[in-house]
Amino acid sequence: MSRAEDELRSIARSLLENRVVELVLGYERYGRSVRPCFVSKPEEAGRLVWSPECWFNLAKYLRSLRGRRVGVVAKGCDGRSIVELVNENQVDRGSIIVIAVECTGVNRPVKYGSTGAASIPAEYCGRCVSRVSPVADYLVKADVQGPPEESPGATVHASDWLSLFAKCLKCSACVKACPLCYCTECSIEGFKPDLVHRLRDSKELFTFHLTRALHMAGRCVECGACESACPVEIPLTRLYHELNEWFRENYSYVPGSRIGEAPPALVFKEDG
Amino acid sequence: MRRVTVVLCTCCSTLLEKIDFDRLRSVFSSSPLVRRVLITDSLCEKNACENLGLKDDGRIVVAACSSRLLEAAFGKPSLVEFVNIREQCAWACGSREEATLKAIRLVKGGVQKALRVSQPPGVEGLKITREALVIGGGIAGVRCALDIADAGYRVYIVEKEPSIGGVMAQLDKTFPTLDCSICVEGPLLSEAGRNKNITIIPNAEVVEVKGRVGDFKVRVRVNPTYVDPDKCNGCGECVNVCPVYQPNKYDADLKPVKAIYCPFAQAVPLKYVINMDHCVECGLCMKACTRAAINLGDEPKNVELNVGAIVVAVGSDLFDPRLKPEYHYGEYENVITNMEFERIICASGPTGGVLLRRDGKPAKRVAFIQCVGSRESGPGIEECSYYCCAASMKEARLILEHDREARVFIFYNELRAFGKGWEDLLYRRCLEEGVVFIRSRPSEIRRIGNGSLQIVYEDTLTGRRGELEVDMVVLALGFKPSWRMVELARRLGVTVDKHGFIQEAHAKMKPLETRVRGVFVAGTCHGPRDIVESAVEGSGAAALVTSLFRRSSLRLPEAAEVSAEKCTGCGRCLSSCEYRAIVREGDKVRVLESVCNGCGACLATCPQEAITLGNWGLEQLAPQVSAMLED
Amino acid sequence: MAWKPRVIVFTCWCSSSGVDQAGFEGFTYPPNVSTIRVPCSAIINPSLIVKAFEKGADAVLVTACRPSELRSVAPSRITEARVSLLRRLLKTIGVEEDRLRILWISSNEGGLFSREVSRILGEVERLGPLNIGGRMVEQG
Amino acid sequence: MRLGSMLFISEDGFKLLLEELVSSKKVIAPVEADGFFDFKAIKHAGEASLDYTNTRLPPKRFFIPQREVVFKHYPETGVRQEPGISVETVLLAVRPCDASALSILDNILLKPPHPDPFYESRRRSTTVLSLSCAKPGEECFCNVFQTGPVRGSGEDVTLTRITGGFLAELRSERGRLLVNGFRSLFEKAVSEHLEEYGELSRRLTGEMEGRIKTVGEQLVKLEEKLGDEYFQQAAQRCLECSLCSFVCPVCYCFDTEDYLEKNTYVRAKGWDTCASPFFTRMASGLDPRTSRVDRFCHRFCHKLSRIPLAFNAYGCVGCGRCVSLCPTGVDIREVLKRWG
Repeated sequence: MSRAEDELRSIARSLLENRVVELVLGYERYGRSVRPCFVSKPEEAGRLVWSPECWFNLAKYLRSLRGRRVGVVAKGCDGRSIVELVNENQVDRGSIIVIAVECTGVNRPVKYGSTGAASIPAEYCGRCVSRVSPVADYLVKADVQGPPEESPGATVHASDWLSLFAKCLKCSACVKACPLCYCTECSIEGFKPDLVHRLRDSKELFTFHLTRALHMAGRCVECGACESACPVEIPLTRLYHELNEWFRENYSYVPGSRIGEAPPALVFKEDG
Repeated sequence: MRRVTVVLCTCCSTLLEKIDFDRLRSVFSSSPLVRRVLITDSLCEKNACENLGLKDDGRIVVAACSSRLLEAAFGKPSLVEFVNIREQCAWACGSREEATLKAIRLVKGGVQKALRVSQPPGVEGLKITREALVIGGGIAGVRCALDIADAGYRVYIVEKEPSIGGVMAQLDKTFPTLDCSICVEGPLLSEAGRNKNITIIPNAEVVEVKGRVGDFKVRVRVNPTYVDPDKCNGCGECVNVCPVYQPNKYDADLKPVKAIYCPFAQAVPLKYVINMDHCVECGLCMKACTRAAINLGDEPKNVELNVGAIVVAVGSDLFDPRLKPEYHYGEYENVITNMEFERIICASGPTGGVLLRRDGKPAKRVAFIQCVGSRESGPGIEECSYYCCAASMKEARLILEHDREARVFIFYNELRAFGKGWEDLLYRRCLEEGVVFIRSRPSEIRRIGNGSLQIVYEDTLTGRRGELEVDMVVLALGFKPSWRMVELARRLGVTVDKHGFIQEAHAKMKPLETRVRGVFVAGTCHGPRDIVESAVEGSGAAALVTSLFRRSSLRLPEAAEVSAEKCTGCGRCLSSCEYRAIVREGDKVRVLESVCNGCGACLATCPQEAITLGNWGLEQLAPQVSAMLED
Repeated sequence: MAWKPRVIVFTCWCSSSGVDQAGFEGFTYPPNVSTIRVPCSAIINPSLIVKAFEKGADAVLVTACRPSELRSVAPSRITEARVSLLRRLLKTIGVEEDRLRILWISSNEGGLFSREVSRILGEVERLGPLNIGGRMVEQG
Repeated sequence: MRLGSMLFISEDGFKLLLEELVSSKKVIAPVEADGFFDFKAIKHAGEASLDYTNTRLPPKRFFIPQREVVFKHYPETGVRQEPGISVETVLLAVRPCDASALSILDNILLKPPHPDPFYESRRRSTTVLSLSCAKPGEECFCNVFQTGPVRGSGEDVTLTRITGGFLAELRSERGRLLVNGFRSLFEKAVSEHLEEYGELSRRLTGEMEGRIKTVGEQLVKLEEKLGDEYFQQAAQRCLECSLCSFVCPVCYCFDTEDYLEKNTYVRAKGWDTCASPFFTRMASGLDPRTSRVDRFCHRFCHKLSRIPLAFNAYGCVGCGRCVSLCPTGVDIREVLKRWG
């Protein structure tokens, strides 16, 4: 049982005992891999685990838990999405206790893969901007220091994207796994038939994925939750990374780096 | 199933050989979406609609020339979709076949859009409260209030001082004719006081403005004056017994008045007020007051006004000369500002009109320094402050009128005498009376021996450097809006320019309007002006207000609206609105109809189109695009 | 018959008078260009441009007022940023970014519009059909 | 040959059979593509690959397409139902659990008096050859519902790979007809084959020893368990995406959609999920199933109590896809363990 896991559990237990928070969001062992868990009693803190399998972005649950005092285990990218959620005033920073864990790259689940491996190192972690969350109330150091091992990943050529989109089932697992996708009536799930119908039409998958990319432009923290949740494993983070590059080149802006900073592209400076 | 009527115009049959209208008719009469196809030869005729019987057709696609010409014929485009088959098809395509195919494609797009157009944009029949609010009681504000009142509408004047009159009431004479300033403005003030349509609210300031044009809800805070205006009849008994003196802002702090005072004789309303900063609450005035009008426990009160239009005429502060240390204002007694000079030279002023120095000796040699805080990149403003050259020449003539042997020097950059009567009545008259004009911006003022001053300057015309000994130096101050103006602009939702003047909607086309519909400006609050121009703008603003009130009902142009249930409050649309018409409200956002300009930049920032603008959503445009791309 | 590129042009209020003026002065330009008039170029939702490509457009042009002379500078800046962002996205997924362009057309530049459209049509013809619909149908 | 009789076909006999089928009929078989197995129509026998635990997506889409046009309203002739044109197909190497799913769908969708015409025409024109599993997957629990791992219930011919070839058991009339067509390639099964067959099924049941085994009666009254602590806790994790319904071989719920295409009005039908908050949303916006826990439990109640009551077959075949593909680890086996 690694030192990081131990530290994590003791922090969670103390938070719950002193009633600092009502709930701690973390990960628990489940079969071969790991899944999110909601710990509300101090004695249950033992269920919390930490390993490279914890790819899921727990910031997704913060919006529905708004108003309650919640502790959340956060990798670097999860912390950045918490910053984005605070900037878009979907959650109140005050009611969230961020237990930042130094992340050394997660493993992306591979299911029904012919190679039999349960998960492989995530390719998007190679492009990580900050290993530790920019906002943190507690910090848990990683067990093994040093750079993450090189994560393999086929480079995606421009011409592959259309055939990748064609594989999409339109199950919106990417939309639902993303902490920054919270529209009341999502225009690409079916509420705007003139854009994308509710039922899957292979031609409309082009509009589905490009519209989602446009909505994520300048906001996506590249946590890879969409890519890992996707049953047909479309490397979406690679696509959103390109748009973040556009923001970095034109405005040297990285989403989720500071509370209070809005994406600049289409923004008028106050004195503008 | 919704049906559309397609109207094709052959533009007096000139397009017949360019476009195959029969093919157009056959294509669209066979479509189940089209109710009927009409071909006419001149839609731009006077009552083309009636002749074609289009009154109750509802959804219409008009395929004709450029829509700007036709919008007049069809009135405000309600459920009418315009398609241009003349400039873009007939005249822009090489062959008849190409033009016809393009026309079919464009009309197909028009039909799809017409099917999805909803209730015409813009809100009809908004009620108008035919009452106006004028903020600021200077010459511009009073002139504007009088014109509006004469047109028969109620007006409120909110003035921060105890009396209306503004800067003009403090002046001695006005240029170019040197007629007495208060004699000109006094009658206006008293008429404003008497006019039954005008309600003056002194000692007050606007705290909050909500609502839209035609229906503004304004909260005004009235500061306590400790004297009940209804009971006080201005007899002045209280002043005699009051033991405390205080500097009077009206006299530029040069002439002391009692703690309970009236700013100046011709004040409107002629009521006494107590300056609680200096009052020692001895209560003598309460005993002396026969009408028991004094109440030392007075509290600030809030007044709610519901007005249809607001005119901002708060004027502008002058440049603070202390920001120019080289002139040692405040340090050397005899360096005074042109406002202080006006009070000294004025008969009702501290010295009864005799030009005396602080030490009581008469000022024989007076120098004026122009452009203090104007036309510079320093703490002042870049523009020319418009009034100061004329004012200094006027003041020079006043000195010579009082004392023939006096010597007057004017240090100027470019003497600007462009107004009516300024050239002869001011400039030539000054030359005749021996005023010395020196083209220089003095570098420093030094104090020598017996309290007189020495001005170090270089005359840029002759290139000579020199020092000039004078008894008194008058600084001609430029305009410089204070933080109070910026604060008021924020409350009104209007913007200010880089100096702090209120920003007009368009410098040339809409000089008296602001970006908030229904809020107008007049006078020096939106730029350097003189009295004449301020009065002109007062009347101009009044004309705009009355024309607004004259309308039976109000039709606001298309403004964006936010659907409350869909909005998540993420604020991505806030930054796209250049008119800052979107504001946060609770955890949602709201569009200020009177500020929204209908440009629609916010539509695309909302990922779920919770903010919509008339018929410009994806629901209308996507089918039009798809229809045009059908092969 | 030979394949002709299909182009959608979104014109803002001022540049649409420029487009009309092109016809008025007799400048002809290829017919397979369909224009849609919107009050301001910033109204165009980038998703609408994506939908146009999906529905078969081979190129999309957005005409806007020159930022300098427009009465309000801002909308043109927004449109410029959105088009540039979308061009980068299209380039990433293998659609030539020159299929989407922004043209600064003021209300008296009809000639410029027709010349630009003809030049762009030539380039798009070289690029060939985009056919998103066809390429998106998956196998099996 | 009677139904149920066992035949043997050698390895290359099977290849010959495959070649014949590919040339005469449309053959759909699992094909490996960038690390995953998915069903695809194959042009020649070589494409099919048979050593896989299970395909990522079930063969359901060949019977219930993700989206199909139900009818169009043509302006001149009025409404016309889209003909369900279905060509003779052979669905090869389906796992027994997926095949059993088809038999459950038959119970539900072909139940008189209103059988689903589209499903029926596709089902009638397809011959299903199942292939017994060689090794149970990590998340498989077909032993609970007796839908594998050797024999399913919806297939026409059950193939089982043994040394030297395949054992083929005829399970339906269509299977018998198909095998009759190629009688020369088959021969009677001898005792060693049956011996090896029995040995395989014993080994498989042995390997699945540790997993849950039985299905209890308490499931029938699952509805009342709505307030149970387990459901409250587990429902919090569900993201309400449509993954579990889309990868489930038995889920058949659909949504319809009308829209205007050129001049004709079209009605389309396609997959839907009960996890989505808009599954039970009425036109007025009213939604009887507002809370996330209701929707979460509905899925299990529907599969484990309502379908058995109505169609006397469980709505789950234990293929384990929803368990392994769910992003937040929602697991139906926990419900079975708790109330099984």
